[in-house]
Amino acid sequence: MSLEPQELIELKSKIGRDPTSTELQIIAAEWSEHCSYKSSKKHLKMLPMKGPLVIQEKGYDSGVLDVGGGYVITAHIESHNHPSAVEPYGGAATGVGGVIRDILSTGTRPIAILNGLRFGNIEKDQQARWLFKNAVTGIADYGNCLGIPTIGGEVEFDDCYQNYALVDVAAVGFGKKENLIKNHAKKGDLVVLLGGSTGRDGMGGSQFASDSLESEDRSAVQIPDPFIEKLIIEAILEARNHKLINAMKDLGGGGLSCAVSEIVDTLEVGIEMDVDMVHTRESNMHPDEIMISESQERMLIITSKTKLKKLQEICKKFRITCSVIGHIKSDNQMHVKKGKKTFANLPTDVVVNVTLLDLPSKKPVYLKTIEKEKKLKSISDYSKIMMSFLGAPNIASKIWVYGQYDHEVGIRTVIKPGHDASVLRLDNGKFLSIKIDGNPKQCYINPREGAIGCFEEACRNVVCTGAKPIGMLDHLQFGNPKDPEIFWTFLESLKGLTDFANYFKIPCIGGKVSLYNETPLGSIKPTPLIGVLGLIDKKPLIPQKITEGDCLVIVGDTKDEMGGSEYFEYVHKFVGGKCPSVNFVESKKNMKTVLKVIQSQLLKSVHDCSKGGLAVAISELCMMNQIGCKISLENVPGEKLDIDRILFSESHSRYLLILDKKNLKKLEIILKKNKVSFKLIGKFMGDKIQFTKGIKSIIDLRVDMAQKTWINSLKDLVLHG
Amino acid sequence: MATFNVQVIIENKPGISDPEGDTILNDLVLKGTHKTVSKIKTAKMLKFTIKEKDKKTAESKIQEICDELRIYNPVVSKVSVVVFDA
Amino acid sequence: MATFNVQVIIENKPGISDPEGDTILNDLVLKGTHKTVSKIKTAKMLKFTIKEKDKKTAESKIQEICDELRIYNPVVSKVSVVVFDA
Amino acid sequence: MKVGVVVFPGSNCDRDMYHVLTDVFNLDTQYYWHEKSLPKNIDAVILPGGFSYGDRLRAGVIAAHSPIIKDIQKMAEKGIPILGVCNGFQILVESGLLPGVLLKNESLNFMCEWINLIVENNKTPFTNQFKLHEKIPIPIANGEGRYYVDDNTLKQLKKKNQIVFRYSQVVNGSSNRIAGVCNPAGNVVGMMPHPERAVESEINPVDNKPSSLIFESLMVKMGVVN
Ligand SMILES: Nc1ncnc2c1ncn2[C@@H]1O[C@H](COP(=O)(O)OP(=O)(O)O)[C@@H](O)[C@H]1O
Ligand SMILES: [Mg+2]
Repeated sequence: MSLEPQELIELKSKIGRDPTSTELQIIAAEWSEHCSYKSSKKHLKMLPMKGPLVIQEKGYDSGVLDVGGGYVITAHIESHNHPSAVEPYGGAATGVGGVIRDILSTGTRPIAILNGLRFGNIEKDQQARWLFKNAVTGIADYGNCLGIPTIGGEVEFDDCYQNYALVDVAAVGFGKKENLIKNHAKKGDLVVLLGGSTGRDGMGGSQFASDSLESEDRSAVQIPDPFIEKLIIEAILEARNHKLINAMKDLGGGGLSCAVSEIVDTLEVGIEMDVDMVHTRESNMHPDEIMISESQERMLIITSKTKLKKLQEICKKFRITCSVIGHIKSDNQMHVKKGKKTFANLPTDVVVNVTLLDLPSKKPVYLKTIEKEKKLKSISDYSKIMMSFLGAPNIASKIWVYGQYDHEVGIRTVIKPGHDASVLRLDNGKFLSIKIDGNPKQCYINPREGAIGCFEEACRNVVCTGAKPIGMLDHLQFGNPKDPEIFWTFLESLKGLTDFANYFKIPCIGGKVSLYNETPLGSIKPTPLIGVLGLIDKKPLIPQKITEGDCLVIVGDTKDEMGGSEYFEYVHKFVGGKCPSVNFVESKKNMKTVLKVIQSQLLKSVHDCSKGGLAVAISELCMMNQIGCKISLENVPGEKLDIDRILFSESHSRYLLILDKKNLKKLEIILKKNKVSFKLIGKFMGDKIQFTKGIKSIIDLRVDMAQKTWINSLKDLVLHG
Repeated sequence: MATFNVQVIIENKPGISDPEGDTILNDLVLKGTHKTVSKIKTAKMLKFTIKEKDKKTAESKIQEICDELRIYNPVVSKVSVVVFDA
Repeated sequence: MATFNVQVIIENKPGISDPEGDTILNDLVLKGTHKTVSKIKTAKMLKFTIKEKDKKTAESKIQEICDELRIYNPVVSKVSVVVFDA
Repeated sequence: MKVGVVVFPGSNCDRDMYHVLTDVFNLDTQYYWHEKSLPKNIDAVILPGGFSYGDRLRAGVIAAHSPIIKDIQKMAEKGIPILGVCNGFQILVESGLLPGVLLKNESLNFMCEWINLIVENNKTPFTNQFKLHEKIPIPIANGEGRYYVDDNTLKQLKKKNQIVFRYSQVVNGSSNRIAGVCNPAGNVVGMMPHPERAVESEINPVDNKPSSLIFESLMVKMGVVN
């Protein structure tokens, strides 16, 4: 752990003396990129954070939305990339644990987990397979043990993540508004550390997350203990019910240093704490180590003296340790002692306020030519291509993943993983729909349009269930920000997201920035990940079984936008071409109209059209429902395009509507009235997926064969190479 | 060529916590009548049957397998290999 | 009183299948270049630290713990106990 | 009628079970922490799913040593209906109240999916409303759900009609596709699948009626309904 030379000078001038070693450690942790957001903070302010449903309280680590009837939803997203890249099982598991504690710290019960996973090429690379397999097991073992359903997510493989892993976890909490912790503290209140013991594992993790992986600081690995996390959840919720918690914060990156300084600064008080009171795992830990250890499964609670006994009783019941490590003072100082001896005594505002950077940015050179297309080999047999495409790791069903996650515990999961967004029922009679999406292939080609695309895709998924988007979570993952070209891609993505959020009035309720994601091959592609939460007031659209004779209508135009498409990259090994872009006006119109037709109950189901294009989206419907479909490509609305473009373009704002034939007329009336571009393009029947253009057959596949490949290919790859 | 039994023990490196061992100790053993136990560590064991020309080759082969195939993750675990005559 | 390290190995009884061992063998080891391995069996190991007056007592105490507390499930597993001086 | 839901450290389907018993079936339900004792006048006891003690050492084994198990043993002898679901089943097995053992699934993975059960014994307090061989669509969610008994015990189980549920197809490698068993008296039943996840149509993608019969059977047995 170290400070940059100029940061050390700054620190000295702020406190007017040389810092002690403990002070240096505390500052290095808190001023690290991971904790301080020093490179990104200035710019993140551009995202709209307010909205009619957003509840803003001081000291919350997760976003809070009022969903009516006296209830709130909380949500947050985090990543655990560096640890997962060296220890995928423990790294991914503790990633789940970390974000769960963010949810818990507001006083709400965690009710759902989502995960976004990225690895190298699992077809070629055994290391990528190993990372993937163990990260999934890590998430499964942790979430399943907690009894919090992992209800959705996404998985993607790309060469840019070679020997690396992105493991993003989002979590949702639910509770009564009146039970939210209103963080407050007054002089004499007690500061209690609760949960797992503090050890040397995970030393310097936040620094580690901000360094590139080359140094491979392997001591920064944390061992997951989901059992103790489960007990912490129950103990804290019971303490909440007894109103024993004045203020609360989870321990994450930077350990005690960050948790203590941040909470005390937010509450505008001071603290005096004694490291000897911290329950440690190993003897002889130095105060520096205790202050920066990132041992998992710990929470910090501020309580009143009179409430301590009851809090201790609750901890005892759940067999977890709690230690009073200090008390609140009114002097705005962070005073760290060991017994009588002072090891650090810093003004809290110095600790938490790093000088924000305004890093230079420059448009990357590669972007000048990337949208130019090269001549591709022509395809003679689309059926054959389609069959192997359905088994491509990025297209294949992710059932091998979500089948290992308990996605039903808590008995809220109305729409289970395997469709578009997942839907939970809430105690106020409403429903919450949620999905996370990313697309580094498109973000690489056009960081702005790519990021907007992820946002729109997540919205689309939520809309498919009948939900109106009410909040967004963003997770911005990039390489080294000191490289102006990388920083430019960061800014472009952020601006795109901001524009979309403003236009659609979807507030950003939380997010995270992860920088310095570097692999032996260089920086990762820009990988923003967007989570969208949607609310359904009445009834979600639960996909009904598609049967013989049902109609398939597409809403939205298909355009010549093949850049970053799975087809270009997987089939033609070509990175480039025009990135799909979202037309805001059209996007809004389509969203609103689809929600309207869902409400009028004309549809059996709606599926969004995204990765792999129309060809994949329709095949998914067929395979999930085990029914064939006849599609006339000449009817697909949009520009006049070659066959491969109609099949595989990943243009946004497109929805596939499935309905009983008897509702077709009524549907067409609504769609026409709302002036959206749409067309009846197919009919479900038989047992074959058949794409035709005019009288020419383009693709002809047996559903059962296609399904076998699609369902099993990921599992086979992982288990048998 | 001879057949050997090889025991591979995979355990957490020193200093890395072992929540499972702690739970077995605190919630099972110490709750009973046996208070003389002070620590429990868990480990995983794999017993290989292998045909090689001698003990030494058997040992180095197994070590190779463990490293190459990532039977354990050296970041958190260590492995020890003991060869027995079958 | 002396301190002893006791290794407890819990493994399947003969005849009980071991899918994990089979999977490591077939999907990992035999897929690679190491064809001399013919069998892999998995087991679980617990390392106890115990204070008793002598080796024999340590061993019988641990055996008792294993039986009484069902450290292993006798329906499918057997246990072996080895005592080392600490 | 009073039903107890036993909560162990790490239980995580306790609240789901409680919700179903109270909100769906209107039963007088109470949680019992594993260190407490059960009242004499209780009419039925349910051990819910979850990961008691984090499934450490072996699913269910540590919880099987909880103080409350002694009470449960007494109730079992008295013929009071006792149901263990998932981890609850594992605990009943590890505490010797039910025969057999639950091993890691053959896939070696945790499995969360909907499967079909077949009712093999409709004489227990939890199955008396089923037709014999009736099919129940229901979800499983477990890592150690492979039921194992040796051939002799299996013969015994068949003879004494102790196999309560079977999977309609091979799911995890269980002996004889067994998904649930009972004690010889029939009042203690353990099952791996989760009926509490299948009784409300809102979250049941198939058909919620059959799973409800598990709870309705109990109510009939207790004379709450007929
Ligand atoms: N890592 C994962 N964890 C849980 N569910 C997943 C995961 N990856 C994909 N899924 C589920 O599989 C389905 C398809 O995912 P995806 O292909 O990302 O959908 P879409 O293309 O609609 O965004 C969704 O229901 C999603 O939640
Ligand atoms: Mg979708």
